[in-house]
Formats: sequence, C-alpha cells, structure tokens
Amino acid sequence: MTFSKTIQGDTIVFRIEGELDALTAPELRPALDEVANDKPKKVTLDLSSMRIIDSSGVGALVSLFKRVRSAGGDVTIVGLQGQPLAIFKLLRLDRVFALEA
Amino acid sequence: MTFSKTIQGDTIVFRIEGELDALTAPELRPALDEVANDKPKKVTLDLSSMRIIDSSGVGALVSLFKRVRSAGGDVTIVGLQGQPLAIFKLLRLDRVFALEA
Amino acid sequence: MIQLRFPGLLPYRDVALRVVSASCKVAGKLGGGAHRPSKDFADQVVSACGEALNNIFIHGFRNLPPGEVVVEIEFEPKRLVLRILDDGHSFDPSLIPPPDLDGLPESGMGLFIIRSFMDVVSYQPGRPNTLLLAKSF
Amino acid sequence: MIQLRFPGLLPYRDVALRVVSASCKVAGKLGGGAHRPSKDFADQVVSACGEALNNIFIHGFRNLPPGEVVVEIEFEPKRLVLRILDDGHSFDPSLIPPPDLDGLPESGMGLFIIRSFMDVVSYQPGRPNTLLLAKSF
Ligand SMILES: Nc1ncnc2c1ncn2[C@@H]1O[C@H](COP(=O)(O)OP(=O)(O)O)[C@@H](O)[C@H]1O
Ligand SMILES: Nc1ncnc2c1ncn2[C@@H]1O[C@H](COP(=O)(O)OP(=O)(O)O)[C@@H](O)[C@H]1O
Repeated sequence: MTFSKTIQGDTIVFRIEGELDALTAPELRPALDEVANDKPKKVTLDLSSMRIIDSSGVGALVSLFKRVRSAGGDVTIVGLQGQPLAIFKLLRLDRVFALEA
Repeated sequence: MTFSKTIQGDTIVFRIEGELDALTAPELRPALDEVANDKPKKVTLDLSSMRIIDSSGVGALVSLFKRVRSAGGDVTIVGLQGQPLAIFKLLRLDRVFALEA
Repeated sequence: MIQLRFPGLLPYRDVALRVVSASCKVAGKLGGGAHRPSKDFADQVVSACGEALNNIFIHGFRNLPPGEVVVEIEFEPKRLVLRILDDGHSFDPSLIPPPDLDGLPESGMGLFIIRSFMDVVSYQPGRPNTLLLAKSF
Repeated sequence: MIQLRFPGLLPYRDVALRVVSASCKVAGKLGGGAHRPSKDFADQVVSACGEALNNIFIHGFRNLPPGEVVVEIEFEPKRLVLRILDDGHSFDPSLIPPPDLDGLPESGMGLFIIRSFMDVVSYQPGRPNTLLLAKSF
C-alpha cells in the first residue's frame, strides 16, 4: 500500500494504491487523521489503483468519511473497480460515498 | 497471455501481454508463424505489458527472429522491463534484438 | 488439490490470497473453457478468504503464539471448495449477528462479507478449527 | 516456512510463482526493512523457480501420471532457501552442458537460468527428488 495527498483548490485528493487491509490500514491511519483534522470542504479518494480492500480498510475509510461529514465536508470516491468495488457494493457504501468513475 | 497484431506502414507491430511461458508459448506459435511467413521488412515486438517470460517463451521469440532475419527483415523489441528484461540480459539477447525503451 | 501452509501472521495474508486468485485462473485453464470462474467470482472468493484469514490472525491467535494456517483449494467441475484450518481459539459463528450497515460500522463486517460472498459457510471448532467455504461458478 | 503442494501440471506454474514472488514481499515486511529482497531479487528467483517447475512438469513427469509437487520457501535473515520436491523421473544436472548463447538456442536454457540466478543449486535424486535453491539478498 502506498498513498499520496495533493491539494487541488478547495479539495484534498487522497490517492491509495495497492492493498488496504488489516496489515496496511494501521499505516494509513495517521495520514487519514491529518486529512480529517484539516476539516476540508471536499475530499476526493482516488482508489483507481487500489488492488484489494478488506473490512479493516473499509473501516478506516468510513471513519474518515464520518469525521469529514461531521465537520460539514464531503467525500467523493473516484476510480473504484474490481474487488474494492465488489466490497463497496456489498456493504452498500455506494449509497454513502459519492462514487464517480 | 494475450496478443495482438497491427500493421503500421511497413512494420508489423506484435504485442504480447501477460505470461509467455511453457504453458502459453504453444498458443502463440501459429500467430508467430504467420508473421514470419509474411516475410516482413520490420517487426516490432511490444513487450511493455509482458509480466513474465520463461525459456520456452524466449525460444518462440528467437525462432521468430531467425526466420524474419533470414528473409532479410529486422526485429525490434520495445518496452522490455522487469522479469523479462532480466531474462533477456542474462541470455545476452540485448545484443541480438534491437531493444528500444 | 492445492494446499498452502504458512505462519498465522498478517503479512502472509497476501501470499494466501495470491494463491486463491491464481487458482481460480487455473480452474479456467483446466476446465477447458466451457465453465470457468469469472473475475467477479475470484474477487468474491478472495474477499471472503481474506476476511477469514484476518479473523484467524487477529482473533484466533490472540494471546497465542501464531501457529500454522492451512488453506486447501479444490475445484469441482462447477464449484470451488476452500478449507481453512487453524489451531487458534475456537468461536461460535452462530452467535455473531449481522452488522447494521445503515449505522456505518467500522468493524464487525468480516463474517458478513464471508457469508454474503460464499454459498456454503460451515465452521467446525476443534484442533484444528475447520472453516469450509464453497461457491459455485 | 511457507509450503505449497499442487499437481505437477503446467497450469499450476503461475500459482507457485505467485507464492514465490509474494513471499519475497513478506520477507521485506517481516525483516523490518533493514535488509529486504529487491524487485530484481524476486524477478530472478521467480525466473529460476519457473524453469525448475517447467522441467518437472515436462521432463520429470514425462510418460508418468503427474504427481504432486511441493515448493518450500524459507527466509533466513539475509537469504532465501527454496526446496522443490517431486516424485518424477530423476536426472543428473551435472551432465547438462551450458547452452551456446551465440548460437541463439531455442531450448536448453532452463538450467542455465537457474544456475545463473541462484547462488546455490543442489539436486538430490530420490523419492522425492529434491532441488535446493538458495540466494542471498
Ligand atoms: N477465527 C476466529 N477465532 C476467534 N474468534 C473469531 C474468529 N472469527 C471471528 N471471531 C469473532 O467474531 C467477531 C466478528 O468477526 P467479524 O465479523 O469478522 O468482524 P471483526 O473481526 O471486525 O470483529 C470477532 O470480533 C471475534 O470476536
Ligand atoms: N526435472 C527434470 N527431470 C528430468 N530431466 C530433466 C529435469 N530437468 C532437466 N532435465 C533434463 O535436462 C535437460 C536440460 O534442461 P533445461 O536446461 O531446463 O532445458 P530444456 O528443458 O529446454 O531442455 C532437459 O532437456 C532434460 O533432459
């Protein structure tokens, strides 16, 4: 798992690549905490190169979502495909996050 | 393993993706025979999406090379990287094929 | 049958899941093409197997030295059968309620993913604990 | 140790090689980062292991019903040790000359690849035949 953060106008674009799972989600937590603490208006999660996610990875992203939303912000997910898309659909997160191709 | 053939001017561009190994090389042989039988002046092998090659795969490409060359043609390889590049260097095929990034 | 043995530690998760997904491709090659597992099928089986392994690594070997985990993969003509064996703590899956998805849970989704994506989920506590998962393609 | 058992048939090649390359990544994660196998290291080990498996599938089980093949992967602090076991025909690797690369051979490169990419190559004929491959990183 690798990740990167870029600022585009009023949007934080956070890109996560590879595996986001019980092994790697803890490595991501501090960076997600930082995003949430910025109280951004818009966050875009770019998951186009995410190969696999598990329930721990979903937990980390849902936690971010809740904190951004409670500060009045929005989280959009782009590029969801393959195994991660299957998990998001099963957990009905496609109704929670704004999903964009 | 998947492959595709396109004609660009006087060059046959032959692209091989995935695994070219003892299992898949036999599937490729008829298509390579066809290329050789065309007696092309120039063949470009696009291996940029080849994930892995073994000695059987190398054998199939060397066989093509010999036939194209004996009919007065040239074979260029583009996009060699990763494991296939390591094999080509070990077998000193970088001195035989014209390699282009 | 394909059998993989590895230490019950999270870093081995990816090794086991690579075997599961590569095995689905083999089933396609061996089956002759008429009936082969799709990419979606493999994604779902990998998801379920990954959750089962997480649970063994995290809950099964909690407070224990991590033991060996065994994954067995068998392809019937139209069905994948997966067996996951471990010597960790046993548990009773029938006591685990489904998550309340509307409440946006951040954990407790593992067994739900396993049950949703597999046709058969059967757990036999013991030494070893045996989780049998099966899915038709 | 990681152990994989599978039928001695070419379609299983990819399953075994996935385990080998994923194992190299695990070694990096477990090692703590000071000394981890590089991508080049993994490419070379996968290449060598692939040739050894091809030979078992094609030569070892020639005219035999394909038996089970076992791949064992062990990481020492700075070295990978791989053991490949099969019950096929035995052979004498010392009788196999290196290929004449200038002659552009189309076969007979397998053992050369194995010997070139691994530090230790040791073959013990028997039931099972055991090929031990090792490489430092
Ligand atoms: N292999 C196991 N060994 C022991 N307990 C387990 C095992 N798998 C699951 N459990 C128990 O079932 C509960 C629910 O598991 P799960 O649905 O995967 O969600 P989570 O792991 O996020 O809690 C766990 O919290 C744990 O108490
Ligand atoms: N596992 C094996 N069992 C029996 N014979 C083998 C085995 N591996 C190699 N050989 C013999 O050694 C020869 C050289 O092998 P190799 O260098 O891999 O090239 P190739 O397989 O292309 O002939 C083979 O042709 C075969 O006769």
